[in-house]
Amino acid sequence: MQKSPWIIHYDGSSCNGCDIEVLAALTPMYDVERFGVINTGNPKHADIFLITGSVNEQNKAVIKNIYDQMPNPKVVMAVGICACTGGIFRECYNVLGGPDKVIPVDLYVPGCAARPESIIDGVVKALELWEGKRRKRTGRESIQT
Amino acid sequence: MPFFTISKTILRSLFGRPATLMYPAVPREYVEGSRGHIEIAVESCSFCSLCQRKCPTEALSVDRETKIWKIDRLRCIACNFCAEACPKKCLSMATGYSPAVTSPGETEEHHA
Amino acid sequence: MRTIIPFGPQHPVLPEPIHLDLVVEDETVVDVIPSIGFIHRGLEKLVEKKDFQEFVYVAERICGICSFIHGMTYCHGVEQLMKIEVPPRAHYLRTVWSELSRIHSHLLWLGLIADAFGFESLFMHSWRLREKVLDIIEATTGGRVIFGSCKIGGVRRDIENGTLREIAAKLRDYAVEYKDLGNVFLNDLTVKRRLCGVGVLSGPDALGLGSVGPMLRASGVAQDMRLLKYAAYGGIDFAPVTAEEGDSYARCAVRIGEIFQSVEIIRQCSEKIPGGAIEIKVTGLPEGEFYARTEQPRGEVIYYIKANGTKNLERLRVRTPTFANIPPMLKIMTGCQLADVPVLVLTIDPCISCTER
Amino acid sequence: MIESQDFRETTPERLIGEVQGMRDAGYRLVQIGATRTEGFEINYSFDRNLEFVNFKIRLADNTEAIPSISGVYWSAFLYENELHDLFGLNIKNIHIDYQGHFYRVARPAAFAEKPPPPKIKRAVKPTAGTEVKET
Amino acid sequence: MDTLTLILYVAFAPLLGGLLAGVDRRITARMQGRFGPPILQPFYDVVKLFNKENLVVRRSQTVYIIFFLAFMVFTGGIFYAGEDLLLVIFSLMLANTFLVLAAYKGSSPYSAIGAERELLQIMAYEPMVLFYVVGIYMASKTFYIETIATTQHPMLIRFLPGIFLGFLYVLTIKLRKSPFDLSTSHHGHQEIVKGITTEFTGPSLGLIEITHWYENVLLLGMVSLFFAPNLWLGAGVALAIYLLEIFIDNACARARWQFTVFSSWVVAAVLGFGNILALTLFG
Ligand code: SF4
Ligand code: SF4
Ligand code: SF4
Ligand code: SF4
Ligand code: SF4
Ligand code: SF4
Ligand code: SF4
Ligand code: SF4
Repeated sequence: MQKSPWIIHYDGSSCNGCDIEVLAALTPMYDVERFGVINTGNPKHADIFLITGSVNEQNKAVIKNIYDQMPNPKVVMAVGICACTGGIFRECYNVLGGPDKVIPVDLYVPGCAARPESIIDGVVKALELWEGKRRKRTGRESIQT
Repeated sequence: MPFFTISKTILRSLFGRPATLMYPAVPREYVEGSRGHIEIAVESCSFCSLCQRKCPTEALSVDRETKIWKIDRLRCIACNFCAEACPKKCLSMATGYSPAVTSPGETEEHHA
Repeated sequence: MRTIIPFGPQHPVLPEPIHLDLVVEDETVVDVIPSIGFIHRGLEKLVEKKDFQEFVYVAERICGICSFIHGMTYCHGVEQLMKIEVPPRAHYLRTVWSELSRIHSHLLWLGLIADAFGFESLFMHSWRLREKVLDIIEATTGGRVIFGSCKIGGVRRDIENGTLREIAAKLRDYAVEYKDLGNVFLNDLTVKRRLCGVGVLSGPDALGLGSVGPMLRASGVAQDMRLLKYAAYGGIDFAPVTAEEGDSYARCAVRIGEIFQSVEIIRQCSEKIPGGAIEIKVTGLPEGEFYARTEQPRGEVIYYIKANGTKNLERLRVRTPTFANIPPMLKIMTGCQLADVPVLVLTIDPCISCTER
Repeated sequence: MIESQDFRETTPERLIGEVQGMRDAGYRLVQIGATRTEGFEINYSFDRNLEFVNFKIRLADNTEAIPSISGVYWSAFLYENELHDLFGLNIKNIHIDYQGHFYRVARPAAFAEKPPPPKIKRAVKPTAGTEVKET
Repeated sequence: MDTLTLILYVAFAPLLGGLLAGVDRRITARMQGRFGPPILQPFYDVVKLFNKENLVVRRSQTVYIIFFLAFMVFTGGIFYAGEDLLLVIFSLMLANTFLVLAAYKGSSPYSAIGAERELLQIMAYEPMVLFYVVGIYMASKTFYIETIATTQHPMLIRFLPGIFLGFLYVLTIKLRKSPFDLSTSHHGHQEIVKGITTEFTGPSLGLIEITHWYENVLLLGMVSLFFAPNLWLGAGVALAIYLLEIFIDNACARARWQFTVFSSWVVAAVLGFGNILALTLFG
């Protein structure tokens, strides 16, 4: 099992609600660092791309760019209703929808705002997906941890 | 002392118990009334589609003919508006969120 | 050496995507060029698709930090247009929730600014304390960030008087910890070195550049929209918290002062709250135009509501505090040190999602 | 209680003079915003110690030139760029003019479009998937 | 101190360094009121990194990183083999230079600023490190670590209290601890993301991590040298110092580079030079 998920968090057109919950998941009450999570802020160091909020004209390129900069294997996690489907803003003229309009999304975490518990569950699930992708990529069991 | 003013707090934390809730090893107990997900007692639903019309995100769809009530969990913002609108009071807000899924997938259907 | 450093839109813990091109000479910032639009959703236009009652849910999601105050301001505006007399109990409940928002928002900000000057443990402890406020919020509204407890004509949930007094007592206990935390922010030498004299904005400048909220009050201008006596603020005893220096330290001090002020306001509410209904039935449709102004944690927010007697409003415009605070931010950033950029960006307590809507 | 709302009418020609007057009287620029009506309305709001004043300009359409007030209130450039990008208003001489790149939006000047007639009832439609409706 | 310790160092320093890093993260978390990651987390991280793709901007980057590691192992090796202290100091500096070079090759503004700041940090701590060498020499009359460590003489720290304190001050910089975590820190920080390490991915980043473990063990060895010939006491004190550094890390805001450089120089001048002056006059 992957034990060291490093996360990059990008906030699309969200309301902040999910972002602060993502941050809250890092803080003492929830402390996702228990699972080895580090919020790196640097796509080149990241394993999990965590997106909150929907995609619009302007951040489309940013999301694509971050995704491309991340080395394989990588998992994309859409957190919150906005990132899953566009949510309550789906009908806004400037909202294209969830990030799955631009990049492949591996995991959808619902909630408005997504609770830190949901985010933790999501991260745990993302780890399994990551491990699967790694196996596929290297075709071998992990160098033993 | 103007240096290390935080010492008391961090030393107390170091030797005390961490504030971490240890989820998921310890399951979370949600307070009563916490808005998590919508549940339906479909046997009392009259398929009047009022909930569908009220839902601000169009997460619900109700089909009177086939008697199917559907919800897309990835659209629901847990606002409780549908439950307030339902004349039959068969919708209710339960605690705890719906789980993460790996594909946008299908809506959840409830048949009468 | 002249370099252009992109700051954002994606940046660790910078909670939101604003993009600044910093033109840097060695470590000094000589120019700042902002560009926005990363979160623009165009939600003001959504009033054309959602009816005015349903729109409360959208208004709440303009921003997840002062979510409640957004919802309340929207309701306040529509109620004024429709001449709805909201029951006094609802007004008091709205006041309590507004102040709870303020406490959690300021604690959030304290954490972020601590992170901006590299004080990780202070960040963690601020957010640890914030969680306790969120617990109160969840117990009373059902949501941690999106309260969803306001509606046109009143509120959707009641808090019992006994519970309210318990909340006030709890907050009084927490205030002891807020004091410890405040002591670190206001007295620690390594912190003061990062805040004092950084980003000075004089009172007249602050007014001239249109800044609002703690940014304005930290420059010695005692302006606070709560003095307009919306919700129950008419019956509450309070005075705006101000500071004179106009630097980052002053802005920090103002926000810390406001946490204690909010605790006090909630105490007053718990004692003064009248009984009675919490909502009244809404009939009719809104018509006319109205500017609703309220005080968010970040400052004055404006809702311009124009209605033409149909179910859908004709126009909704939201001018959020961060939008008003961007020009002063650009001003204080020119000539600063690269290391001070995050501190300065954070001293306006930026919230981009409502800025761009 | 209802907050006092002071609405005054003005014209593009008189605008700069009025705004300068407010600045001299110590008012703070609160906001500039526009509304799509039959034509367009632009509101300039000011505040001095909670005393709220609002100037309104009415325009027949959005090609009419309006002078920028960013020479009087520097901070107005943000609002004016916003008006240009979202409403397509023609504001002259903004001192920092983004030339339409302040907001990059899917549909330029979307706010200048007339609102569609209100829908009576929403059509029943399947909600599966993340399909984004073309609006 | 001989080839045996050399081999022990090369084999076990990364284990010890990684373990220290793990304990560090756990204690830090506890100070912050959190539960914290597993003690073995740093190893998980590195293993993970070696499982990732290596995206490089320029190939020379990786070469520089390998040099960085090689020189660090060499430096630690000659230190623990009891060789010349002067050589240790200069090859340590050389190793760090490779990291800076690698970061400059990264060609992103963050890594360039990070590299620049790393140089400022080197500038800040170097005077004190030189005083350290001079002080140790004056107290023990030799540059040979083996001789320093094994000959019976009064404990060095009795002659070098100033140098000891000064060295602790710059140790905060070397261990990349707040308030002096300017060029990079364990967490990416707001000013420059991950600073000097921004442009490295996967295996290269893993190598940097391992190099830091070697370096930390070396630094703690340098601390324990103050307690020669009682090296066990020295090792104990070195660990205690490491805990103290964790505490400082959690109790300070990050300083600006100006403060870092000037305060280190003042400390070097007062404590370092003062101590040497005293030794010269009364020694
Ligand atoms: S899902 Fe809800 S809380 Fe999250 S960003 Fe969207 S509107 Fe905000
Ligand atoms: S409003 Fe209630 S009764 Fe009507 S369709 Fe919905 S769930 Fe069924
Ligand atoms: S809770 Fe709100 S969003 Fe969810 S189905 Fe009901 S009305 Fe729709
Ligand atoms: S509201 Fe009550 S009676 Fe009506 S359907 Fe629901 S459970 Fe049955
Ligand atoms: S899906 Fe259908 S069968 Fe299953 S519980 Fe719902 S209504 Fe009953
Ligand atoms: S100012 Fe910020 S916190 Fe407040 S409502 Fe707006 S976005 Fe939210
Ligand atoms: S500035 Fe906007 S995004 Fe930020 S908190 Fe305020 S409303 Fe929310
Ligand atoms: S120092 Fe702060 S901003 Fe930087 S990674 Fe850590 S938590 Fe994030």
